[in-house]
Amino acid sequence: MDLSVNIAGMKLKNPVIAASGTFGFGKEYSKFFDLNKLGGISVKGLTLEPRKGNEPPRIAETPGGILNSVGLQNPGVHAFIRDEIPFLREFDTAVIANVAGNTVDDYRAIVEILSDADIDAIELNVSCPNVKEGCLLFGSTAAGVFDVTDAVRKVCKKPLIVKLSPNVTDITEIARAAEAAGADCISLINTILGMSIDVEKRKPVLANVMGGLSGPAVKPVAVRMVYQTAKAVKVPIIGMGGISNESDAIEFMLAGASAVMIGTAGFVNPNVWVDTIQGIEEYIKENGFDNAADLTGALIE
Amino acid sequence: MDLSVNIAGMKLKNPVIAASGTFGFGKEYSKFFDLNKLGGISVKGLTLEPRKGNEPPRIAETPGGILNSVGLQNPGVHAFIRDEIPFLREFDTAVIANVAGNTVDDYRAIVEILSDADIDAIELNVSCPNVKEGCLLFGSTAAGVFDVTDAVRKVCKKPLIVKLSPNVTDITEIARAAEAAGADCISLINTILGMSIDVEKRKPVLANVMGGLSGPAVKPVAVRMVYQTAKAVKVPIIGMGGISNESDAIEFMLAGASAVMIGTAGFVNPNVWVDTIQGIEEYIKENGFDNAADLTGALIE
Amino acid sequence: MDFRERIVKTETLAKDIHLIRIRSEQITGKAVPGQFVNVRCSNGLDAYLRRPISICSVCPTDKTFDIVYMKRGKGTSLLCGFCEGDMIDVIGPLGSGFTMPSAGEKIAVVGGGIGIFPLLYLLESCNGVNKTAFLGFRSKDAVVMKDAFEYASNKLVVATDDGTFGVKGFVTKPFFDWLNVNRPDRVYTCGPLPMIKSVAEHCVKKKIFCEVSMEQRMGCGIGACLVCSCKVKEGPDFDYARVCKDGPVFPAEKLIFE
Amino acid sequence: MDFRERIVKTETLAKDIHLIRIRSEQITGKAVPGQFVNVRCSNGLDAYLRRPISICSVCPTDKTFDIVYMKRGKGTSLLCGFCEGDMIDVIGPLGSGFTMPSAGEKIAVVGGGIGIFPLLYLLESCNGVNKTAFLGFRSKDAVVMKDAFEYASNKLVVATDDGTFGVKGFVTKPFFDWLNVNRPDRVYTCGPLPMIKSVAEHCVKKKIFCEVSMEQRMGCGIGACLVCSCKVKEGPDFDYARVCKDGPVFPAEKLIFE
Ligand SMILES: Cc1cc2nc3c(=O)[nH]c(=O)nc-3n(C[C@H](O)[C@H](O)[C@H](O)COP(=O)(O)OP(=O)(O)OC[C@H]3O[C@@H](n4cnc5c(N)ncnc54)[C@H](O)[C@@H]3O)c2cc1C
Ligand SMILES: Cc1cc2nc3c(=O)[nH]c(=O)nc-3n(C[C@H](O)[C@H](O)[C@H](O)COP(=O)(O)OP(=O)(O)OC[C@H]3O[C@@H](n4cnc5c(N)ncnc54)[C@H](O)[C@@H]3O)c2cc1C
Ligand SMILES: Cc1cc2nc3c(=O)[nH]c(=O)nc-3n(C[C@H](O)[C@H](O)[C@H](O)COP(=O)(O)O)c2cc1C
Ligand SMILES: Cc1cc2nc3c(=O)[nH]c(=O)nc-3n(C[C@H](O)[C@H](O)[C@H](O)COP(=O)(O)O)c2cc1C
Ligand code: FES
Ligand code: FES
Repeated sequence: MDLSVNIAGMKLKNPVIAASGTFGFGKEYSKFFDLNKLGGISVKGLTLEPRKGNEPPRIAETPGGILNSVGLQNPGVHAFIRDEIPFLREFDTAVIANVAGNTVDDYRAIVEILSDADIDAIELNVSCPNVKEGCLLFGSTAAGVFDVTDAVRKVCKKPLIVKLSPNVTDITEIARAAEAAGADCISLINTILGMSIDVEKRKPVLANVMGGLSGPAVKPVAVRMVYQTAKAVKVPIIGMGGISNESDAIEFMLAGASAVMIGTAGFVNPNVWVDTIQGIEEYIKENGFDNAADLTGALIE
Repeated sequence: MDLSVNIAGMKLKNPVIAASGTFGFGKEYSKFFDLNKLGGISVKGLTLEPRKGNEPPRIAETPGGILNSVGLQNPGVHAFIRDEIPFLREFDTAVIANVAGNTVDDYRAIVEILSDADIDAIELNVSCPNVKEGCLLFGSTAAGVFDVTDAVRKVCKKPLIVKLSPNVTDITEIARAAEAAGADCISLINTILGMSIDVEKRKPVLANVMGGLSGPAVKPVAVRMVYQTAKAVKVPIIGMGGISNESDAIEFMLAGASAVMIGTAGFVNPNVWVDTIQGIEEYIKENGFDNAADLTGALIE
Repeated sequence: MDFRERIVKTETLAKDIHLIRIRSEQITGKAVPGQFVNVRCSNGLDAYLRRPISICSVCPTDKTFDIVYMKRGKGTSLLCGFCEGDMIDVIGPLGSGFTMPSAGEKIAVVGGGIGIFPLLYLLESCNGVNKTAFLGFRSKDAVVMKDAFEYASNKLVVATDDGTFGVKGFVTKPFFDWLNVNRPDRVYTCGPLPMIKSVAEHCVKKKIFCEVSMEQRMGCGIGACLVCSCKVKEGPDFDYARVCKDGPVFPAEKLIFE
Repeated sequence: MDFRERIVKTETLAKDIHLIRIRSEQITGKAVPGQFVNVRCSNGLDAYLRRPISICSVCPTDKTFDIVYMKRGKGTSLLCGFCEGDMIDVIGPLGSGFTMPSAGEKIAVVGGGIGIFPLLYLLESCNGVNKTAFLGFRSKDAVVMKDAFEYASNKLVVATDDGTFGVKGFVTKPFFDWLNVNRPDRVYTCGPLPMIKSVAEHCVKKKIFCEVSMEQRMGCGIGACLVCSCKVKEGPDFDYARVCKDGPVFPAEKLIFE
């Protein structure tokens, strides 16, 4: 039995990847389990310059999920290359650089830099709802996604994953734009814009007022978007949004994802990634599949 | 202390309304509590002709929520007027007729009929995700919402509520279109399109594959949309999506809603509407407000 | 209205089959065979919806009723955590019951798996009737409530798929054999779709009165939300009935099986 | 890694203040004063995130540690349901601890409300030190662990906002009075923002070593997600530190209070 999957020229030893922004640069979780076990790690969203992020509180608990408004706090791409890649490279797991910017030039510049760095793929975050400029603005329209992807594609020497926002009317239109502009792979969903109010204080819980919803609550929306996107594009899909166990991960793969990312659930169960990998292996055995890749799109309709 | 609220020329005795499609035509819940206690009842979505609805299974449980794919099963507007209004009128509560159609003509025809019926307001459902034609198609674009609302407005002699879909990139644009076309009030959110897969059977749980997500899971998205909409339009707003208790209801009112609707939570707690009304009353007392209407938009920012 | 009632007993009947006995004046005072209760399995978001479970037996003296459930998914797993003395949130009785046989009639019940439970309450509620019960289980380990069914019927036939107890094979086999030499006034059936379908079609063909208890995923459980549909004949056409309110018991000849 | 540990004792210390004693070789073997554990309050979706709770006391002989929490919202309400013998899912010890005083030094701790708990563990861990403890509570009913603090310190001053116990008013008052005639080597503080802010600013002004334990809403609790920010000085500018990993204990002079 083979758990490995091939996505956009990358070979992952299994289909489970740590989702960007929930896993830092891997150091913290490396104390909980062996990072060699992971299919891959998508690092915290990187920008050209360091960013401080938004004011706290940056997290609110909601029914079956959380809202976050970190706002891309990160040390900048140069510090990432200098300080973080060496550690990540101690492990045999794919390293995916998640990148964001305010302008198309930002995106191009950072991708140019990362193209020469020791990483396996670049994940274009055009979907962060927690920053005032750029990012989600690009991700909200097909034209915006096309423009960023197209500009980046020209300078990108690594497999290019475009990460989509669920805050759109028609995800397939956006996915097709990313594909047309040369994305090798599409990942989705980023967080859904939400808000939570503390009725005793009569104030928004988040200093930033709004934030991005993730965790189990969003899973049905995410599965639906993966399903729709898989029917709309030919490039492989990395599915995410609320995955907490193998059964959730398999839902995404049956819906059409070639791999999955897990984020929020790790806050509750720091072993969620390895537990999920093991659970997928068992499901494959018990359900007569030969390998993980066969799960992709194996929905009976 | 006064719990009543005025919306679009209607006076509701309190801000709590039963959400369309979850409360039938009131008969069933009337065995659980006195319908006189409700601010209002929005009845099951009506179409010109009777509709059978979609194939079962029509419901799936998801983390903190449910997916439904009823698909507007209803006896048609004529049977509603003949068989249901008399019963509803036994109670002193506002009766809101929720209507849907495949074409602009459908909407106009049904609103014309209902304009002469003994109801208090019409709620235009341009946001049902569970039918193949019409409905959500109109609700997905500002132009679509404008056209339906505009056509209906011309024949509508009742207060006109337009119910918006959350499955859009920019809710404010849609809300402004409804307002511009003459809506007296905006209600939101309808369900979010989602999907759930049974991994043992490898099949979608819903026969219809996709369905609409409601219940606590969607609350942060709904509160956010109410908040954004309240800043974008002048007409009053009825907020809903995942309300399970007074605290949730107050979140929506602080975010800008003048009244709220509750649906899914009633499946779990058939007393949710009356419990919520009572809870709002207590909150008003304890927090130094004079009346329910003062809660609207009372968020401290 | 408060739906919380006291659990007076819990018992494990077989692997993954558990009984909960609940004291409720409200429910025992109204229940009829074939009805169900809608149970809240947690106080929070886990297993958010209520679970429909048939009323399996009623003791009017103690004002208690029993539900018996199979541990399957999230909700029924949480039910396993309930203990004697705990309060449980149950709405009921819900739905329409079986048409009760008249004294002197001859009836048969055909149940499979978790479908047997509402049939016990039916049998227990009609004395003076000639009652034959056909029960099907997966295998010996899954056989439950044999004594209760034996006591409540004139004749009990048990079948197991693997032959480890009673007759080997599906329970429809001994039932149809019996039907070849007996003509009951009424047949009642509840259980897996293939079983109830074949029982229903057989009875309809032979013009024997037959009622079927159906299952469907539910929302409100009281008839308001229209999610629990089941296809029924409506003149030359079909319609969707509500399992929770119009059913769960339907006349066999009304049902459209697919 | 398995984070489930056995609860060996639960106790209610005052209205809405409860203690849980947990046996854990793993945690007791590593913990230092000022650290916390991240507790799972349910197995499901209710109170989905873990709750950070300070380690309040450690017994190395029994390999147990205590947490004391105030019942406030969903998570802490669920914690009240845990009993002796239950397993509880706790990750820890997490965060950075207090800088321990050296033998012979003179220290003061200033705690308010639920902020007092990590200070007890600190006091209990530094013998040979001259320790004065200042504790503030809302009122007499809320005073907890007085004996333990008395035992662990050389001098204990308790203040209540309403004067129903000890000194009347905020605890900062007796502390600042004391500070006028004493110069401690180190001050440690934890509690409501206005209190820790005023203690910290006072100490910084007087150039007294002061460490503050901060609170913030958390996601991962281990430093990976960057949600638990707290504003700290970074040269002429500011930066956001992680309360869960860089803290919860910070040097007073690094903090920017707003
Ligand atoms: C009228 C009626 C009477 C029933 N009586 C009994 C009984 O006496 N004993 C018994 O063991 N079971 C009975 N069932 C089936 C029982 O409702 C399901 O086994 C139970 O809901 C499964 O819940 P779960 O949380 O374990 O499974 P999950 O798979 O976690 O449930 C997920 C959702 O699907 C629904 N669901 C799953 N399976 C079924 C099903 N077979 N029928 C209806 N809804 C389902 C659940 O209610 C829930 O909403 C009855 C069902 C109906 C409709
Ligand atoms: C490092 C640290 C140590 C702590 N030590 C203790 C202690 O020893 N005893 C004690 O009683 N309390 C302590 N707290 C506070 C405790 O974490 C909160 O009281 C608790 O999280 C409230 O949870 P809830 O479910 O009752 O409230 P809810 O309002 O339902 O919680 C909702 C969300 O907000 C978070 N939250 C709410 N209040 C706080 C808060 N004050 N700090 C951080 N997160 C919060 C919750 O963790 C949760 O994610 C500590 C907090 C931190 C950060
Ligand atoms: C605290 C937090 C920070 C995040 N930061 C990023 C980020 O920097 N870049 C990005 O593309 N996505 C980011 N995300 C989104 C996740 O990668 C993921 O798309 C989303 O959380 C849904 O998956 P989940 O439900 O498994 O968490 C963040 C999510 C969380 C919760
Ligand atoms: C079973 C079901 C049927 C519904 N039918 C309708 C409908 O006919 N018309 C409509 O406008 N909304 C319908 N809705 C949407 C609800 O009115 C409401 O907008 C949504 O469920 C969010 O609120 P809630 O989370 O309180 O349920 C339906 C929802 C459910 C769950
Ligand atoms: S479950 Fe709502 S109508 Fe049957
Ligand atoms: S809670 Fe995740 S970094 Fe602190």
